Amino acid sequence: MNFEFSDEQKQMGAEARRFLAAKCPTTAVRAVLESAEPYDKALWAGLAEMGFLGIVIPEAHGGLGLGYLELCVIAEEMGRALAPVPFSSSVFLATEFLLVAGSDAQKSTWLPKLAAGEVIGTFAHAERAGAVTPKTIQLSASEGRLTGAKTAVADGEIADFAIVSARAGPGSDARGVSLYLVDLRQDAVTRTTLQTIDPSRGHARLDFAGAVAEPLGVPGEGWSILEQVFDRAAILTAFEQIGGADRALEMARDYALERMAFGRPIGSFQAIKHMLADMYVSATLARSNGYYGAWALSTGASELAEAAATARVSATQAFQHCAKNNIQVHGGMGFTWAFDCHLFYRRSNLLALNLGGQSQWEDKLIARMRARNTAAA
Amino acid sequence: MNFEFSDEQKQMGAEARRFLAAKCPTTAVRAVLESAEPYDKALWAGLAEMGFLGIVIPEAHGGLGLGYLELCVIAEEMGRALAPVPFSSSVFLATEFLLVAGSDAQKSTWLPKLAAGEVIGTFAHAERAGAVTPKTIQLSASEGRLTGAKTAVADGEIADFAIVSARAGPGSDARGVSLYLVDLRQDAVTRTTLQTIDPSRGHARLDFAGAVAEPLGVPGEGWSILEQVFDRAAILTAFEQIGGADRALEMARDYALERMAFGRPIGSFQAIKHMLADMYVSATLARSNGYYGAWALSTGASELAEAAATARVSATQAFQHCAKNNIQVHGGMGFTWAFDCHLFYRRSNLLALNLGGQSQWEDKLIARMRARNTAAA
Amino acid sequence: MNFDDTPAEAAFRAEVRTWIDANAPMELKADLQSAGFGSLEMKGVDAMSVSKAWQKKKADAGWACLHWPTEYGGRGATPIERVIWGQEEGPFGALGGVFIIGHGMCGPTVMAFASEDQKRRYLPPLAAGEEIWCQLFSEPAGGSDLAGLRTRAEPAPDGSGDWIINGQKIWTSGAHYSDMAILVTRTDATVPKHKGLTMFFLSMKTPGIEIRPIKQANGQSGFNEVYFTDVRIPDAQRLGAVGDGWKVSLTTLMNERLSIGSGMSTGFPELFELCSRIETENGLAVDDPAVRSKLATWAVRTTGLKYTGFRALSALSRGETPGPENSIGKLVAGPTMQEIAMFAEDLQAQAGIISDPEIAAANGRFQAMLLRSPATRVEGGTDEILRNIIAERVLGLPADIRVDKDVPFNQIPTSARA
Amino acid sequence: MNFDDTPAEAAFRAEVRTWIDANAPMELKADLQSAGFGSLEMKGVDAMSVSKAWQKKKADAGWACLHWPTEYGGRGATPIERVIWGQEEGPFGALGGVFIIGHGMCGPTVMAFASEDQKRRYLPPLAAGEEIWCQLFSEPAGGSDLAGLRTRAEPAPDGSGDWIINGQKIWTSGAHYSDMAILVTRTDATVPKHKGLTMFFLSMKTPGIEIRPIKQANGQSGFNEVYFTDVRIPDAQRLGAVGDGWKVSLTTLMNERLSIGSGMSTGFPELFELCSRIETENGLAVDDPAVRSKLATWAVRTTGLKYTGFRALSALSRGETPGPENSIGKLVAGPTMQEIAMFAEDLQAQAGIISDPEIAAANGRFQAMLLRSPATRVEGGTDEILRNIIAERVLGLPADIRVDKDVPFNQIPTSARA
Repeated sequence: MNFEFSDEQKQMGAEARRFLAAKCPTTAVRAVLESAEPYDKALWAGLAEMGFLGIVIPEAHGGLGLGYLELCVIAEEMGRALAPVPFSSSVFLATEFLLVAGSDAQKSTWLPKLAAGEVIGTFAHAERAGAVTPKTIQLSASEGRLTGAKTAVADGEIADFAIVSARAGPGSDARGVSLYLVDLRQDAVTRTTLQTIDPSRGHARLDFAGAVAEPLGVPGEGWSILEQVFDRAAILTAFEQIGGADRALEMARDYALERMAFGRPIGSFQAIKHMLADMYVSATLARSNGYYGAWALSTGASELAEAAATARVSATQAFQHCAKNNIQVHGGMGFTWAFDCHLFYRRSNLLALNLGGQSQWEDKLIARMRARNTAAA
Repeated sequence: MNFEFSDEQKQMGAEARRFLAAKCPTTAVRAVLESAEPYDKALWAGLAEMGFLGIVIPEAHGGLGLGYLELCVIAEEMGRALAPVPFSSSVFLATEFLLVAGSDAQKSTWLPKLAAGEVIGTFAHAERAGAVTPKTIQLSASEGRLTGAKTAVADGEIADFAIVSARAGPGSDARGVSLYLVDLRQDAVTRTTLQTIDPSRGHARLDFAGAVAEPLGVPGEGWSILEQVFDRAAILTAFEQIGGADRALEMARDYALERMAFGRPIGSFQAIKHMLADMYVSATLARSNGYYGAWALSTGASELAEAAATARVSATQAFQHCAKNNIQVHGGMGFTWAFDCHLFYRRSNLLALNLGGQSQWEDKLIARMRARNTAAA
Repeated sequence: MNFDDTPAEAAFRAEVRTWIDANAPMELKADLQSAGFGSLEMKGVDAMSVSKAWQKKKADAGWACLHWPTEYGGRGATPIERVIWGQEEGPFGALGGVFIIGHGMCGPTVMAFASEDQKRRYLPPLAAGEEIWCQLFSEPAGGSDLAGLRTRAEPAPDGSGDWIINGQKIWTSGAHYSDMAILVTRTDATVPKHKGLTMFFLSMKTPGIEIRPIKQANGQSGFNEVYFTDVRIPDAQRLGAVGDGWKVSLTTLMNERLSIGSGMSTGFPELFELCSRIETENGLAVDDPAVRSKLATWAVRTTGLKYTGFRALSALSRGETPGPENSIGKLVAGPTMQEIAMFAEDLQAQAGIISDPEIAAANGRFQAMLLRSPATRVEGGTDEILRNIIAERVLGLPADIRVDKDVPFNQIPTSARA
Repeated sequence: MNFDDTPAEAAFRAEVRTWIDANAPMELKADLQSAGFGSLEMKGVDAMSVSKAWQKKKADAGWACLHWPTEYGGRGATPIERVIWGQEEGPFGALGGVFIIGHGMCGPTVMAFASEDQKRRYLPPLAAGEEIWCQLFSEPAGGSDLAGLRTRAEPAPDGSGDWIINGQKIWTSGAHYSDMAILVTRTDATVPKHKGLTMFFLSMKTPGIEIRPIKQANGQSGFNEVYFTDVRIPDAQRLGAVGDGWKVSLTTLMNERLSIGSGMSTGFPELFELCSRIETENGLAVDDPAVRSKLATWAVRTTGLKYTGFRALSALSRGETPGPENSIGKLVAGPTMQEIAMFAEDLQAQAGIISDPEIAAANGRFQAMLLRSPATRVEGGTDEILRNIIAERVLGLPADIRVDKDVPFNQIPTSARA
């Protein structure tokens, strides 16, 4: 039994933590939150230099050629630091789409630049409020050109290219959905910055007016590819959430030890102690479930889809729980702009939605358990 | 605004409480729980004498001819006392079925005897584990005779007659369900006592082997009639639950004041204080929602169906919550047979199921809200 | 059991309705009805001036501070009449937001402790909205522990009998637009904390007062910090005896706006409306069993609060004092609102992050609710303090163990490291 | 990151498996696998005698109390070897139920505090299941407050040095079938409560001991009350110094059965199985979105506990001490089991009340779970005590305020009315 990261992997995490402590204090997060700056360019360059943008990209394509366990460890640190950079868009999504479904040419073109941080990639998917289902994909693809709009695109303001889900023919089912790789630096693409619940991460609406696009993966298999990539991204995001949950718990614990009321630390009141104990429980379960996801992702186990939903549901619950109650432990001060609590609260709610909501993942988890049990029977 | 019981109604409740305190201490509940005795006959006779078995039965049929508000007040006291008698079967169900759908002859035959406590009536409905839906009703009716079985029939061991849901023809939809009134004192009916989670209330399986039966209400309208009666019974049962919840909360509060640990009453620890505060919240919301149900039932308002589901969902939550945490406040002693906590826990879980589970009522509540909103739009 | 007015109530309601129909600023009604969380925004008008205008109109016609005596600007109305007024005023009640603290907390305190001359001078303009009051209570070091305040009031060295104030207050609603304030200070740090406090009232224009708005986590600024540097207050503006400030404060706190019957919002009707329009993977959200189960839980909490309010109203209508059941309001509504906001976001999925009211579903109401709801669970008593209050005052459980009881204030530990 | 054994672990596992396959009572396997809540019932066999037979067989072959030194009847095995044994023993481990207290708590205490002669006399038969031990700790007046015990040990008046015991214990598992016991008593009531305690061991056949079974709320009787009337214990059977009983008790409590990796049951797999067979109004339960949402919540708690256990096992495998994360086990599993039981009943609707295993769905498992689960949330530490432990020992928060600290035991209030 060796259900733990290796010493080397832990060391890599410690290194990332030191780096982020220096380059990404919460003042750096606030700098993006409070300005029109869409991301922290210096931090992004630093991450590229550390090699963190190409951890799983093969060395032949300019990456480190390491595994997903290493990426999980880094993801946790990014989450802990609330890093205001397009890491999840470029690394969890764009890179994974290319690795899962990209042609050799596409890989050769984009992976080295992604690894070097020279380009930023993202995924453009939702078109309206509500669960994104095959029938809601209405952006149309015709003769290599895309027409329509995508909303809530992470890093849509700054991405150089995007993977875009589109419908190539009539109908409304999953088989009609294909994926396209689109260079966003063309006139037929209009970007509109969106105001969101977490301005420390930029989002935009993208309008495509006959934008040139090339297919990614087999046409008609778009939905199946994106489900695969979402599963992988869900595990990586779970580590981001685990990092955030842990930090929110620590903040709350530290404040409870320091803040005095009625002549004693508020952390000596059972109401606060038990709230923190419950946060610890959530964070611990999320971490353990995350490890299960990391194992499945790193080994390509057949349990991957189920493990992804497990990690996702648990991590979303934990980060939302810890971030919410971190404010509560801080009382009125926790609701000031000056305190950092709201940064975690905002991020926890952003990450709860960016790959589809908790309800959808709950449903997926049980559907997948059911499929496994049926197969086993 | 007069959203409160009248002084006369409250006085009737106080009278019932005094009566039950004298005639139905928890030792009386235990006497039924621990023996083969299916109910407390002396208490039942006493209730009949007080007139409580015929509160809403018209005076012409031997009842008190009072309203549902009076019955709600009495139901609360019955719940508080955990009265081990067939009150809900006879009064909330059998009587209501007769009032809603009985012929004049049926009313004349049975209502006076119900009011006097000379007969016990009940409703036989479920045939198997799982939500009772029209298609699960398979007991067949043919030429005035019933063949099949019903399970979990409250007071099935002692009831003199039952209203029985049955299917008169082929098919599996609601329109094929009709109701029958069956005298259970015939050879074609076999009763088998069932072991349940709350032996202080008797339940049985009833097997019908061509039992003679007469229709109740219009054939084919059985499902619609029973939904109406369930709504009425849900409100009355909600008051039983409210009474039980209040008593469980009081027990927990009293124990928390009295029990010492670490040199002080356990009720001075925030963990216990806040648990009790949350129980108070549940009980208060349930009472207020119950009042809404009582108003709707007593006025026959168009909101009755929605109010019934509201009262039911809230009261089930409150009684289960209070009974469960009453044990927790009592600690190890709360889990002994000798302490009364388990009596309330058992009853709370019995009442949560006897008219269908919480999930079903939640679904009904929103379906009914939706229907109202659609109608209003 | 019914929801009907008594004949007297019905007559009063008719009178109110007639006057409001004839006098209320109907042109603002639509904007007031859709006002969001924590801010009153109306296109093309200044919220403060229309608020003051409406209050003045009410006062001139005898409809301001209904339950106050007429000689101080009120109407001498019964509690139930005041509730009926509130029901009929409806959305226009939002125009009273800036006066709530003054009418609900400062006014009653002045009424109880000021001299007759002072009452006749200050209460009528307070009722008429001509002078706005705020309360200077909370401090950085004392959140839930209100009595742990440190702002000092010391006798002026010139022997005038005046007091000199130094210190800092926080979470003061409306300090920046207030004319007057009540202020609780520490006049003796050598006695236990509840015993060394003294209350004053003062003009917010007094030299030495500095007001700084607090930016909240959701970006709004409804509260302020207020700093005092050698602020001088005449002894005549003392409310109650020296050292009696805690008792006077309790008068203020117990006079919090009678929220009975108004019902705290949980956001449920708005969520239900959203669910009637948005789709999940199982079709329309309101028809999705998973959604229904959650909706039902919140529905019964919402109706439970509503009918709890009706029970309290009924007590008022009978001339009785409502029971303690109203203490559950914010404790239920606050967390429910937060749960509802999170679930509404969940239903919107990826696009749920968009907070721009022009684009987001339901005009961004749920995103605003998400960002505002943590404050609801803290302001005016945290969830934890409210549970303590229910446990102690309603259920009769013992108070928390008090390590600072009987300890001179200046010897109470102020740091965990001390 | 993998779930594989190291080569040494794999070799050990193979050895264990071979021995178990050749020696375990295979005829009991099916009954053991379906054993329910809180009772070990096997048709046609006496649970105690098969338990003792299996334990003796294990001891004879060197498989009893693996981590104990060989000279006391153990094997000197590593912690991870002990876990591997447990995994391979599987359902037969249930036969060890009656020995858990003795092996897990009494044995280590005897090992730490008894004389060498006593250890050689008592530990081997304890390991071999020839003598069963129980622990006499809890008392009616001290539940969560374990140190508040009142059973007195006084020097015998005859000057023999013996001790005379009077008082009452409660919640003693297996007192009625135990041969020996460890007992904590109060030898000095004039000092603070943790300081006046003394530990002994004794034969349960000692005159003056009376055992009464406690009937539990679910009708079972796994616990006892034990009364002491002038029970005499030689001073040689004292464990640790006079007045050191609390320290000795902590040794016992910290040696609670290493539950790591075994995982506490939440009832989730059984619920999932039920949902694959039972119908709601929306079809098969497992396909009902409302059911799925609830299942998902419990699923991730269940897997979370499982993988938390795996993390601890990995630490053991590396020769490290597992971290504090295992303290969450019962706190998560207990309430989850209760929620699951209630929901399983809800799915069964009206027929969910039937508890007869011959008739009820899933052999009445959920009805038994419903009635048993409240105990899980209390026994061995209430949910509230567990939260305190996590808050204090894991998160480093301060202990509760202790009003009885430094107070002589006989002056601690024993009644709220005092």
